Amino acid sequence: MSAVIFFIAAIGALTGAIGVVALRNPFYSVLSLVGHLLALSALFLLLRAEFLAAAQVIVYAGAVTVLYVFVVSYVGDGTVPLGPGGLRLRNVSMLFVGMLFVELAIAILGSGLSAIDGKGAPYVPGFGSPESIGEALLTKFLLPFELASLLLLVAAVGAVMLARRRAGGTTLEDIAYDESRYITPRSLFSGTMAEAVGALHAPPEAPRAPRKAADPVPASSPRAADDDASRGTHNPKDED
Amino acid sequence: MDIGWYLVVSALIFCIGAGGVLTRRNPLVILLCLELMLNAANLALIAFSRMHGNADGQIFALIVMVVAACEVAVGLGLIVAIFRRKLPIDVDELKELQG
Amino acid sequence: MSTTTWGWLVLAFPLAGTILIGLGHKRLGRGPAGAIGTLAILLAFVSGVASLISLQDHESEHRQLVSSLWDYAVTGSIDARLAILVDPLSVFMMLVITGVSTLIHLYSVSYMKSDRGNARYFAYLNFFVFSMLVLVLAANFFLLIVGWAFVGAASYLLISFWYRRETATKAGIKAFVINVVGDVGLVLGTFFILRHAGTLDFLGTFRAVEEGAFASHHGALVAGCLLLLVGAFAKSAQIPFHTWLPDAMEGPTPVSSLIHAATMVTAGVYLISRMHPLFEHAQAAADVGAIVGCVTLLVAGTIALVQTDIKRVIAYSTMSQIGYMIMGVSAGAYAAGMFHLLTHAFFKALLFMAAGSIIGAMAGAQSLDKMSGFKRSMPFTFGCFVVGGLALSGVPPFSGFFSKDEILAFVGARGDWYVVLYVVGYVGAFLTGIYTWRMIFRAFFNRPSPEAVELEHGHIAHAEFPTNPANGEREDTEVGFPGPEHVIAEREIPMKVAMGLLAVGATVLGALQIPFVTHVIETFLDPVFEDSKYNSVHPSDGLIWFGMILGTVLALTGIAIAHFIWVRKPGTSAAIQARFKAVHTFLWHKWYFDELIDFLIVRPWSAFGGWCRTWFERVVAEGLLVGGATGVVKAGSQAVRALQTGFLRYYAALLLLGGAAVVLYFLIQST
Amino acid sequence: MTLSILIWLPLVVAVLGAILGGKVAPKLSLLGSLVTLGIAISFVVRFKSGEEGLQFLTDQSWISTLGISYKLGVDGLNVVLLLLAAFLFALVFVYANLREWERPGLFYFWLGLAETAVLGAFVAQDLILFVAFFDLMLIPFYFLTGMWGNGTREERVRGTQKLVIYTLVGSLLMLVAAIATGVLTAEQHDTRVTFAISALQELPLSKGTQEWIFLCFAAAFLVKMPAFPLHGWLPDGYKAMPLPALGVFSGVLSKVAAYGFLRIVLPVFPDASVHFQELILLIALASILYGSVMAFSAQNVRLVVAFSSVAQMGFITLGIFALNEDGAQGALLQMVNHGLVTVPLFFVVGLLAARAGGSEQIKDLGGIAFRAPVLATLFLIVSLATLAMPGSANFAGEFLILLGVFNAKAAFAFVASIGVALAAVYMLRAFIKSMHNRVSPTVDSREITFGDLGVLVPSVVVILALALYPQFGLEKTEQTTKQTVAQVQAKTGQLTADKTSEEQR
Repeated sequence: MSAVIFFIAAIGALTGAIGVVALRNPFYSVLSLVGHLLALSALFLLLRAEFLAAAQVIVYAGAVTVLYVFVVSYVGDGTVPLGPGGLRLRNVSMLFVGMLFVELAIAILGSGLSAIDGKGAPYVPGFGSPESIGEALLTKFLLPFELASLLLLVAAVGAVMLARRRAGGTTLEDIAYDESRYITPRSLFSGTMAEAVGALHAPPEAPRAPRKAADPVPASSPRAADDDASRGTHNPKDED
Repeated sequence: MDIGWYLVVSALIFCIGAGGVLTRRNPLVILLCLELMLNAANLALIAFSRMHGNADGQIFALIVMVVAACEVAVGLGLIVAIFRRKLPIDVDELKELQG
Repeated sequence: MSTTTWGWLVLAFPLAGTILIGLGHKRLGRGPAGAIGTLAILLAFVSGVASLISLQDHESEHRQLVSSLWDYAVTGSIDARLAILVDPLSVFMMLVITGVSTLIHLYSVSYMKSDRGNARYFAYLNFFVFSMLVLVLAANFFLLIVGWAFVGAASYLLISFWYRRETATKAGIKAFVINVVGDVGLVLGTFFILRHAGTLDFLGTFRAVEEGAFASHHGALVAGCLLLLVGAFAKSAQIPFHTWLPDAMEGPTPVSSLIHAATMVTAGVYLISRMHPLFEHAQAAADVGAIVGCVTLLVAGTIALVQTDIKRVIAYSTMSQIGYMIMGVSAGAYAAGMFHLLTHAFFKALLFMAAGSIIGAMAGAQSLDKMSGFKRSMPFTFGCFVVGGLALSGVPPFSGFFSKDEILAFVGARGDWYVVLYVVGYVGAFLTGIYTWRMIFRAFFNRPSPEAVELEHGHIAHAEFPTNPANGEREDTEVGFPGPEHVIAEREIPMKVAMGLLAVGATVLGALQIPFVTHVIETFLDPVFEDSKYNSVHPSDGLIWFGMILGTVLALTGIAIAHFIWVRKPGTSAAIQARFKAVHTFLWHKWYFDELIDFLIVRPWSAFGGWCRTWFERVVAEGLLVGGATGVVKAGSQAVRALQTGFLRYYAALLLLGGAAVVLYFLIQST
Repeated sequence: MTLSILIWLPLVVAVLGAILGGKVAPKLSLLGSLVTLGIAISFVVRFKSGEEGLQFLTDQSWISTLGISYKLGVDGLNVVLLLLAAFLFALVFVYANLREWERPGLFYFWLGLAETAVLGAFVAQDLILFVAFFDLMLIPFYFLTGMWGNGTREERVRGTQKLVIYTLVGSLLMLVAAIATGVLTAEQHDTRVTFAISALQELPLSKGTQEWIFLCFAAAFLVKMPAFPLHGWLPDGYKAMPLPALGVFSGVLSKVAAYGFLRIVLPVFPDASVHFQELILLIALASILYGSVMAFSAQNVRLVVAFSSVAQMGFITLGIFALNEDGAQGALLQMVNHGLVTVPLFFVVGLLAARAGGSEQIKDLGGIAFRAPVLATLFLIVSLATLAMPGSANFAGEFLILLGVFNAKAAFAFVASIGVALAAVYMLRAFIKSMHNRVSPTVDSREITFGDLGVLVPSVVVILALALYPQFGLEKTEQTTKQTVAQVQAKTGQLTADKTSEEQR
């Protein structure tokens, strides 16, 4: 019986996985992932990981995929035509992935892990149950548990920071371009001996480069501003 | 069923996920493929946990799920930010960090 | 107070004067700086006299007193203490230095009164006296070298005192560098001596030499003494280290008078006398000293015959006279050498001061070609110049006569090949008469020059605008030039007093040591030189009489010839010049020593410097080595940069590949 | 009070300054450096001159599995250098306070880090710890030069790049050599791996091993000094560095390299030191001559001073590799002296440039002395000290160095003495061309300000004080120097004994 369930679930999981990779439309990919996750949770159940199976269904197949769906519907369904692309990896990566699988298979089947041929350790009632997991989390793995919660918090804050709307506009170009944030302006004599020794008597004709805080750059050259910024802070050519 | 079967399935899923990461150019789909790879790892962890009759592997898998959730949150945040800035949703176009 | 305390006080006064004037240079007006400076040296002179008196209280064999303040550098194999040695020789030098210095300070009070750098001048001058006293009072080689270099630095500062003149700064650096070469010689010589004597202390070294420390290292002693001679030659302007002295005349005239005539340049003579126990054991080195001194006196005398800059003529005469001294002390005539040092200090200082007075009357011009007929308008200066000239050319009964003849008599008494030196010495004496009186006749006789005429009418000539006498360049009148006013001895009491006292000294000092009559200096210095092996050398009575008569005759002949050429038949000199054009050119160019040194040393080094800067630095140091190292790093980073394509999936592939490789490694390991 | 407080205090202050920001950082850092100077003085006062071995020892296991310890200590070799470093850093902080800097918090942070690294390198008694501090020294200067440097962007980048890459290559060689020393010592003597210098000293390596390790160390130190022909980074690097950084770099960092020879190379690799003595002496000699020649033909005042440093470091190396007490004593004294003169010299260069419209070219200078007599006097004193005028402590140092070399290899002393004469040429040339002669049209001569006097006067006072009493340094260093050279001298003694016996045969 378990063998049958295993095969059904395994095939379901694999199909789902292939669907995720192969389907053109990201929306369908997400749906396929849901199927994959459900099948996977069945496998978890077979492995007596009841709590995890439940968590998988609720957290993953439920919450996370919903997030995906939101983003997909926000970003678009991927029908936007892609450019020519930079890398021709398809065939190579197929080959590579195949080789990886062979290697893993050898590792699993040929490595002489003695117990993998068996059904595993005898079943102890309560194994994988919420109680045992909870006890382990709050005793033996307290520190990782706390750290994981901290990580979640950081990720949540980070996601909000990333996706929030910037003040004053919706896109980068709309933000007032502030030169001083990227390039440190130097006055005529700054950075020279004159400054090092005579800053107290800075020559009056030395024009201090203007530090205009909000000086919108013409909309026609948003990328140019970007480029300037990158040149000011990092331009590999200068180091040649 | 023997634990070995589970591991083989896990390896297969992992390879499929890896293949997806390597071939797809939509960052959203790449994130999905990463999910696949993480889940493959989870499956292996749980299988080993079953094999040894030790629940530690399950804890490990749980933590991986937490990490995956974080990754989704940040990754999707990035995608939204990219979209906001009207940049192409294509990892091959986003290559400004080249040497 | 003990003798050494007086010795320390001699040092302390000039130093205090320097610091006081230096720190207060802004607040002190022109008067006070000069007063403080003169007073400080006068006090030092008084202390010197006091130490002389207290030294006489000691018995003659205990007249070498050492006093140490603190350990200066006592480590490893050196034992340098801050110590002074007070003995008759150093007291003698001390008195000459402070005595002449006092008078020259006094002279300077007037001479420099319109110079804006007045306070700086007196600070430097006091520093010089301090340095010179350190030199003569030093009780060990280390402190000697310190004093040696200090006087060099003071000399540099004073030569380039008028620092807006490029000629002055060039002369200054030249003098300093040649003196540093001398310092280096001294240092290396010290090493040779220290290695076997085991101490830097003079008395200890002499004791070690007597005890035979160099018995089996005679070569080291000779080498050491030769290197000491390099120091002595550089400081005393002996060939081939003499080229700085004529150029040093760029300094103010009192400076030439004090440093480049009376005191500093005689340091070499002092050094050889002080080191006589070493030189007497290193006969070869002593002979080198005698020969070089002899050559110098002749060469300098010939050059002085044709130069037209009045100060330079006196400078060459100084070289020549120091040649006598060096020759004398190298040959063993210590007391005579020191005696000549004393008399020379007086008459040469006097000559320079008189020259300064004429230069004042000439509104700064120094060329003999322009001077003439000052006899009537400047009687005092003329008188002083004549006294100095008579003493210099060795006419009895002036002081120079006795001291020069004593040296030559001693050298003659050494016999052997020293006779050559003796003969050359008298040739030099003959030349001295000619060139000295050439100066006097040209400057004071004949038809008065416009300046002299103006002076007769009661005005000192002033140039339209001040110029640098060396190259005729217009002066930068802000600072660093001799000042707008000109002074002559006839109108300045301090100058008159100083010159008058020196003139008296130049006349009567010979009385200290008249053959067969007095032996003041010899007796006084005897405790220092009693161990000399030349004490047994005594010129015979006949030699002494012969020398005195010959000297008188040669000097008078020289004067007569000069009179004939420049007064009786004024055209003669031009005729001789035309006749012996090659000789004149050769002497005019000072035997081409400057050109030779330039060609042999200066040019190669600057060419080497240029080559290093333009080629080696660029190609090897920066190009090959730095370029190589940074090039490798850059090439490496260039290669690694190619890996950073910016394609996310490419990175992912590399990541997976790496992971797979790790797995593969473990797979292979496990089988 | 332990040494740890001394070396980490500047960093703590620097971090505080960086956090508190621009208004507080300058004053705080200055205060911190003064306190550090006070602590350093307290160490020097408490230091017992005649005693053997390390004092104020701190010895804790740091990475026990690798045998690396956190071992600090003071003895004759570093006690005076410690004081020198603290003093010069205090001077530099005073100087930096008189100027305004962009992003002051960061600027003072890097300077503070540099001080910690330098002090750490001086007191480290563990090879790896020394290497760590030695490499840490470089990091602040990368930023200081890159961000606050002089000249155009290209010049700054070029200078920084040369400085960092070139000296880093040397440092890496040293790291390799240091690890090899520890590991191979353990291997050859069959003991546990240790990097404590005192322990390594007791367990000499075989001669062949010593030799290549010696070369690696020598390369690192000679680049840092820098010595001919490894000085290629110097002109661009020095020109690009801002003055405070330049002051400490030339004044202190180069001394760490020379100190490394005395602390590590001579005691730990005595055979190799004897074997390569003549090679290093030749390099030192070449540095002296080349540095001098470059200094008197350089057209830029800063480079005159820079190349004079090359020559001076040549003298120091010469003294160290005389391999006798005189030479080593002289070298140590000269390290202090050179540090004391080079910092004020570079400040004077800055002051001159400020009066010549920012130009450091010799041809743009001239005639400043009249309106700035105090500046001229101070410059003159420092110049005379630099050219080792007798009466200065520099002369005492050079005298000892030359005497040491003279007793070891007389010919080298003779050639080296040419450098003494050349020093007079280049220093006086720089002095005259800037202070004397006619006033250059671009020069605005004005007197030194009171603030700047606060930098120059203390250094000149210390120079004068040391000139009067160099024994102050010599007596502190004597005991340890004697020990350090004793082991090497034993080898030299063997060699000469062999030679004489050969000759006798």
